Amino acid sequence: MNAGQLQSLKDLIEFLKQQEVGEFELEQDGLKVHLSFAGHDRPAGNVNLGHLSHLLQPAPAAAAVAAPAHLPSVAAGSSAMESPSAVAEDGLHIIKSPIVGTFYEASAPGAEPYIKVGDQVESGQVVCIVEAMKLMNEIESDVAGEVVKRMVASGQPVEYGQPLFAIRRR
Amino acid sequence: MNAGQLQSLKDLIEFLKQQEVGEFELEQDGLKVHLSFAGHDRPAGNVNLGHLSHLLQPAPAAAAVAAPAHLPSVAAGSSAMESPSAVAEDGLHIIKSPIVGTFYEASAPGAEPYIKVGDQVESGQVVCIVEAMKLMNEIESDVAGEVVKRMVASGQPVEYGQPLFAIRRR
Amino acid sequence: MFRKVLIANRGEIALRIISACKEMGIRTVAIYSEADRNSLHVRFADEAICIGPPRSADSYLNVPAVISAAEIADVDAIHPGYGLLSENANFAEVCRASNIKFIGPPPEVTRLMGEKEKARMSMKKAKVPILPGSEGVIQSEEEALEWARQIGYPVILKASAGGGGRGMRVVRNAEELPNFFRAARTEAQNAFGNGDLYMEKFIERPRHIEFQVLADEHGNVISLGERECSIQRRHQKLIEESPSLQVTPKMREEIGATLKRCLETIGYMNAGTVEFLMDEDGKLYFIEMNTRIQVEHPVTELVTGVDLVKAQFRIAAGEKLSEIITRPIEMRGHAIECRINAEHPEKFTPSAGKISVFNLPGGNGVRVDTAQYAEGIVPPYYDSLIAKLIVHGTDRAEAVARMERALGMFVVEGIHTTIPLHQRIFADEDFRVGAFDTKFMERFFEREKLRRESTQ
Amino acid sequence: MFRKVLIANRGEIALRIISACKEMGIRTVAIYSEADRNSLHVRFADEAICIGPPRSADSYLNVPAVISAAEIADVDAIHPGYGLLSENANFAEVCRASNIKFIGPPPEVTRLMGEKEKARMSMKKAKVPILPGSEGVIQSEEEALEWARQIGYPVILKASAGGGGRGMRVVRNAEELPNFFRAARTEAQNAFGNGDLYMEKFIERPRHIEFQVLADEHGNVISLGERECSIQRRHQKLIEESPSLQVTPKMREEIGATLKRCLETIGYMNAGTVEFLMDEDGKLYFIEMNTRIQVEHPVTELVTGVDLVKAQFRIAAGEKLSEIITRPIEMRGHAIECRINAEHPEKFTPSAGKISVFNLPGGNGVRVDTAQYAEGIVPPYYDSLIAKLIVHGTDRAEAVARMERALGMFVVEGIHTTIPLHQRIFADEDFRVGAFDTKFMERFFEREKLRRESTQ
Repeated sequence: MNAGQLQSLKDLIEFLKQQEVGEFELEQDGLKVHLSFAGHDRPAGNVNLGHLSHLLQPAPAAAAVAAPAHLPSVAAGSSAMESPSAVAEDGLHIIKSPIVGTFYEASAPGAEPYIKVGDQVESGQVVCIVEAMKLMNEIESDVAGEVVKRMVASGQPVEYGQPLFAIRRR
Repeated sequence: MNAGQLQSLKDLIEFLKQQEVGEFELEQDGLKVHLSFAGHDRPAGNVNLGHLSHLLQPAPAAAAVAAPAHLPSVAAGSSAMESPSAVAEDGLHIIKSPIVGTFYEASAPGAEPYIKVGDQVESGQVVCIVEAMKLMNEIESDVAGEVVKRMVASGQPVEYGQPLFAIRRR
Repeated sequence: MFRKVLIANRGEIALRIISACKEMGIRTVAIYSEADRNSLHVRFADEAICIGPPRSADSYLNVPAVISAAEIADVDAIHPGYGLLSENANFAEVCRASNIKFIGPPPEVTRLMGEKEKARMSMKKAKVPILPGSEGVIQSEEEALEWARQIGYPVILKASAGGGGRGMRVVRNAEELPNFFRAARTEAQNAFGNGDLYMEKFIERPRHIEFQVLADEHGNVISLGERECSIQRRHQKLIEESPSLQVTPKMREEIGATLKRCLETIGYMNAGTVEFLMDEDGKLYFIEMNTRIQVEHPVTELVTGVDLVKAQFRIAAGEKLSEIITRPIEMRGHAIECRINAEHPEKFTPSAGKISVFNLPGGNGVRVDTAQYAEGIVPPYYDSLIAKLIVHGTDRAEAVARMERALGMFVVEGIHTTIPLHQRIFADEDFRVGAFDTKFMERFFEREKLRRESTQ
Repeated sequence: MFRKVLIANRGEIALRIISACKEMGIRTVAIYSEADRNSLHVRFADEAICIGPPRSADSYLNVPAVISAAEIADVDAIHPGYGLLSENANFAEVCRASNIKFIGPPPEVTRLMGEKEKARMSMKKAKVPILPGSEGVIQSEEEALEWARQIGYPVILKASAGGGGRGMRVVRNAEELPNFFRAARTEAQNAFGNGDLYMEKFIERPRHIEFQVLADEHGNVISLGERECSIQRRHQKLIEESPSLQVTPKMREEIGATLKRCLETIGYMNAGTVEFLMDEDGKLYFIEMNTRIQVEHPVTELVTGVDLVKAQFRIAAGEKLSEIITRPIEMRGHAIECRINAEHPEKFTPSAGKISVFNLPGGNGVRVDTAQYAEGIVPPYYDSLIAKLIVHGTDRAEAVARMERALGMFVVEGIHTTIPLHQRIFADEDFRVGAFDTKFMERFFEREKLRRESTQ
């Protein structure tokens, strides 16, 4: 590792710390870096758990979820999200499903999706529908900005708190 | 690893420590570094163990037998003592009982004790008797020096490895 | 049998139901709030769906969220466990409307049993003994005297609008009745603006004894004997056992036959518990019926050998009782359960937090039902039950000795638990000989207090 | 009853015995090596004495150290558990000389049963079927043919001085006998310098079936039915169950009666196990008797309801069997035990180390006997058994399903265990239907190997 590389690495680590990253892994060409900050609890298994689509697949018994002791202890008291939507690490705003149900991108089959990647959305604008108990719940964006990503397919089941869209705020 | 590389690595480690990194891994070309800082992710396992055995149950008031919890905790696995005797933290040499049985300070009731505090003992000198199954086992000192302390009373039961005398080596 | 079941509960009962499903080859779907993401019911279910934030009202009690989860997971049945939605007839109705089998009685029956006075009358009609009392409001001292004569002293006068002990008087003979009647009426009038009184038989030292029943969907009911649940603190059961030392085989058989007749008439279905008070003379009086699996069901399982949760599923799937229970119910040995709560053992304040050490007792005759584990977290949002320690012995003496040894081997650190309290109760002479009633814990604490004061 | 007992063992069986003592009000003294200082048997005993360094020979097998500990602790009895000193007649004799009751049969009986040929002859005399064989060394081919005719093919020729398969031949008919006889003799001569051969009946696919007995000190013996222990790897049992699917009630009764007669004649005392091989036709042949409590005793406890360790103490204290077991022995339901070893599940190398996660299964019908715990250490000095997972169900199908669910909930991390191996065995169709014998594991591994190869 030459001085330039080392400096880049240090830069990166400082940045990671600043961003309150807990664990970090990087692989590029011949380089492989793994890092975790002191006090940080351990691999974040909850990401897997959070995705319904994963859970609805029959998981072989052996592979069934990391042992509980290895999972990050969600400090129960502080775990409640203020709002189901939140800011992702990369600065994008994530619109999460406020209810469990089935995600639809449009108001009816064949209709235009409420929003598409690249669209500008306003706060309060309907972005999709989550159907629960035959009720079509219109989900509104809680920020204004550009749609960067859609995280679920139309017709896919979503659980409470599941990320639906990433929005770059404006 | 040449001097320059070593210096870089030291730099990096200093930096990581400063940044409060807990664990770090790097692989590049032929080089592979894994590092974790002391105190990180080590929730004092052995202490816990010893701790567990202290819990709830008040140490049994076994007049006859020393409660295990009072004894120094030996990390199992690497615990085999080379010799039942060992050096105490304050530099004194401890003569420990090599067998379980009953400690006697003298060869017969009313006789002079083998050794008293303040005496000089030679290596190989008989210091006491531990009776086991009606057999009087003469216990010899494994060092030469001054008797600083006797840890058990005559007639008291002792377990394997129990400290009997503290000796200041000469 | 069902293909896939959603368990609308959390904690040990969710895991208990998941275990039964696994053993029956039924696929399981757990639901969980954000606070329970790392819970064992989530880990051991085949699938798990987050349905809301920590507060029960927004997750486990949120009917649309539960049903929606059931729909996206495509289950054919829901087991509600105990508490939460288990006795919510509306929920059972929504399940029915959604074409999902609710594991429990039909909503009509749950509703009937939920209205205490109606339940009482249904039982009375079927000759189940109920606590004698005046019918409606007592108009005068003379009427009160007449009711008291019919009911038999002691009686208790209660304010119709009342609660909290005001307007309440225990009357032990006819002489003191007139004065007490007037005093109670005045007190009720002042406290509630309504002086109406009614009268009930007063049981000085009642025992709480309940009967477990199973009913299939073909009109058959069976009684699985009783549980003695008198060790309570503020109406929270702490220790349950089966059989009760007070119930003779003859009583058991008679009550069993009466309940069978009565519940077959009502059209009861699935598991249920009929609660009684027992007076000092050993007479039983119906108080209410719980239309769900109970916390303390394992003591019945241990003495009868019947897996009640599996029976619930088989009943709901349409099997007949005669297929599920193929030999006559026989009470074998004695079983006791201690509820291990995350509570301060003296102050009874809930003790949420992270469990650091969790060593379970095991060995012969010991059963533990828990969803907790070392490094697990007890969230502050739900009830404080973290484990049920259940023992089985050839007789009560062996069960008591076994419980004492098991309590001593149950090590929990990081939070407070009721384990030390149970150890003190099991050392109590009255408890050991079975001389107790629902007032036992009051006396127990009083004795402890006196003992502490006398040693100071 | 005894006042104070020393438990001359470690691990789960030490804790099992301590539990029984606690329930009987007997004070307990644990002994331990330096490697076991933080073990649960040390923690849960009333007293504990370190008797030596980690090596068994210097601690648990060191008779003077054990006796000396018993003397300084002033116990009135010693329970040896299984393994270690449990079948050491000299140790039992030293106990007797030291006026300490040894919980087991008297040394004379242990010695008799320890000499396999004498034990065989005692059994034969009492009409217990033994494996047919030649009496003494076979001198010639002619004699060999005659023995084989009497015993019935197939037979096996074995070197008297032998072992390890050398000088051993399976003979299936008279034609091949002469050649095999000569080859075996030459091989034995070359390998051991002694060409002597003897002959036994050869069982192609034997099952290992054993009967649990209890005998009091007043000449009474009772049989508690059998255990099926055919799932073995290199003569190490992996899974045991009771009852055996192969033993009919009639066989059970007949063998029980024969054993009772035989052991009453011998003057057997305390708990014991009589091991048999079963041939393909369901015929049983005595092989040996174990004069101690066995690892797999819990499966018998679960189906009979008899606490065998408590019975051992009561017998040793002079009680009569009729006082200890007050109702006829009846086999209830089906029990299965899995031995959870700290071993690599494929390579079977011991896996000592620190346990990081230890989540025990619980719930209905599940028993765990273990002395391990989270953060506990498996030392490399002793046998690798860290837990016994035992289930009880109304029938074998329920027990099998229950074991599968319990294995799935038994989470051990930090060391390797045989849990995954058990899961694979329980998924095996032959195992599930009970079609197995002591060669099962060989075929099982062979099948697994083929499957792996075919998928590559």
